[in-house]
Amino acid sequence: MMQTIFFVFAAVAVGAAINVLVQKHVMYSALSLILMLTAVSVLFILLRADFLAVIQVIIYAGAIMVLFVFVIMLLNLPQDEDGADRLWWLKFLGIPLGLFFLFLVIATLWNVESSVDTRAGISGSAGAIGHSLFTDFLLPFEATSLLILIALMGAVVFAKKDL
Amino acid sequence: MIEYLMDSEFLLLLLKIIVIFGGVMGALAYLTWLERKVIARVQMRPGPTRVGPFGLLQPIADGLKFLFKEDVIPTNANTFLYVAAPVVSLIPALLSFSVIPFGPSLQITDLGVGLLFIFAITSLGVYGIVLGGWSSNSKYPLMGAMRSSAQMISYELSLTLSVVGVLLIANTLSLAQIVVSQQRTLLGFIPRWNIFLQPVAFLVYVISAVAETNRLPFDFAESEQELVAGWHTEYSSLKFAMFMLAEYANMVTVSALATIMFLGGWAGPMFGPALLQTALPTVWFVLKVGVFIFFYVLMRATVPRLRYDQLMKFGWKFLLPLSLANIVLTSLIVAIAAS
Amino acid sequence: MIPVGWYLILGAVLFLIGALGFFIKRNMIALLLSIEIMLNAVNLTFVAFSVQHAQISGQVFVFFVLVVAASEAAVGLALVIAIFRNRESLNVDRSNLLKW
Amino acid sequence: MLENWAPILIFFILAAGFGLVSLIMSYLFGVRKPDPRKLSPYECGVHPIGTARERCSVKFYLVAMLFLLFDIEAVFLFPWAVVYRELKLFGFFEMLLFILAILAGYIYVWKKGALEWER
Repeated sequence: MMQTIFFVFAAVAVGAAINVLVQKHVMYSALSLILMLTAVSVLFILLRADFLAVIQVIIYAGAIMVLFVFVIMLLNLPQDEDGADRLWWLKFLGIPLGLFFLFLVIATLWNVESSVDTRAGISGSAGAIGHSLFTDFLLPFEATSLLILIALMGAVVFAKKDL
Repeated sequence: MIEYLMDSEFLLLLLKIIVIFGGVMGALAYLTWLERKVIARVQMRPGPTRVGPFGLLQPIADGLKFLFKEDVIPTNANTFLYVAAPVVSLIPALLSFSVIPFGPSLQITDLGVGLLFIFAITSLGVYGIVLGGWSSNSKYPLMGAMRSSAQMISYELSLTLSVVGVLLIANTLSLAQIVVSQQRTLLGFIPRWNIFLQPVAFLVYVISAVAETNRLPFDFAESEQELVAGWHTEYSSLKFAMFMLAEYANMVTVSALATIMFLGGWAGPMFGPALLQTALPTVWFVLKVGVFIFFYVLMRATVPRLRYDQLMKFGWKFLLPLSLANIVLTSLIVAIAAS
Repeated sequence: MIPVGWYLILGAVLFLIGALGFFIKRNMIALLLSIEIMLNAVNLTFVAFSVQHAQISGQVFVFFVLVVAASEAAVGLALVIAIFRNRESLNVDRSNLLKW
Repeated sequence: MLENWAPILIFFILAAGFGLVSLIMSYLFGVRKPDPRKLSPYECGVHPIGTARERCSVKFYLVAMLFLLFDIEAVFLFPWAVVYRELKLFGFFEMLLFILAILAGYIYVWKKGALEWER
């Protein structure tokens, strides 16, 4: 049962990710990515990372992708424009290199103890994550606030024409 | 697998799902009737009276009428997204009922992250609106979709921040446990509901909830004098009905969440025989939600609409700092009380 | 039940798709989307390893990855808007003022 | 843990099924008399002028961007609130520092006029 659910959602994730590349219109790509994000969050649930699963949906699907969709609607491009594709040969270079990379990764993963039962895992509850975040990872957490601050300023400066 | 399906626990779960799904659907249908009746009374009209006694069969007649209406798909629309948008809007709206505790045992599932699950699900509801407006390929829907989605995300922020104050007191994300945490009393006689501990958060929550569900006085998505019907201008037949259903479902969800977070959930005086005792919590819960819905409808009947820039200004410049200040103050008090 | 290795392989495949997208697509927004795919693949790997080693820190890192992704999207899309204003195009190959 | 999520999957299937059945029903039972005027985009009865694919104000981007960055802050507040009893005053000050940094950004954005809707 668990394995069926895993395979269904893994297939959805991979299919949606491929669809992101295949679609001509960026809007469809973005929507496909939302599907992939939701599928990955279901996989998080299977890994007992409940908290991260909902956070992933809230931040990724509920905020980041809304921003993408807004920008796509804002610019309202008719189609994926082609034309000056100076680096067309990268496609032919990219695919074999990518497959080689995949081969390397899987070869490495072969050596990982892949038989570990995910059932024996830890619970990724909000309390456990909060505890770790606000004691062990305090410095990165505070640094995060600076990152957000800088992103806020940078985005406003770039986006506003007349300041 | 088969044993699991025949398990009595599973059958009980299935029964709960059917009861809640059916109950919610019926309630949503009669909400439209209630709204029309109340608004009519406010405006000194009788409201629907023709179909059945007091017009009680009106929702059924409406549903049948929707079913037989022409299903128009405008030219130049992105057909797939146009058809998918109502479903995308409806599914999240209904899905949040799966974690709401209607009573101590009448809850489909009590997630450890129940509150965040509801927020995650409602944040997906934006896509129904955006897609509906964008795929219609028409001007009013596009403008309506942009406006109402911008409004929704703005007020989602203060909605999210306003409940943090409650969480600081309850220290849990599970909805059932939040209700349980409010079951003591203050000073011996006032119920320890969070509305008394977090009045500011409650105020922010109620205002944001009204804006979040695109209802008057914040219904800029479909301010009919300027944008016709907002993002669902082009929609007809059952697709339109699904958008409406999603809107009402969202209304019930935020009301139920307000009841859980601030009004003690299913808590209420218990009396009578054992059978009544098991039913009473659900009755209290439904009554509290009903008060909220009534307030919603009354607002629609009496309050004039704001202007769009006023709305955005109010959300970003007043509600957001207010809810942040509430968090800081609450956390300071809790920390001092704890140490 | 489900071996951790499966999650890792899935993460690798998703990462590869994202990387391929970065090579193949020319539209700037599509490039940003490909980056999001890659970040997600990494998130999945983080969580899988956190389960394997029974350490919560992997999941905390996913949190930070989310923050980075959000900041990247905000600034990246601001850049996209700024470039679109100047060039009226989202093709990365058209934004070549600094080249030849 | 996982047993808690199974009912949600069932409920999702139920909700999705309801949506799909409604779509199919209205496709089967609805009358269909298409007409080019009826199918044209709604524009208060006159012929549609121009295209609906126009560019919108950059304001909407700014709102979504601000929402995104503040949403991150809100998401950090949730685990913090859950473990707050254990952190006590220390927790208060670490979050105060975080909120102050974000607040600086908020004030900057306000001063730059990104929160003004009208020009």
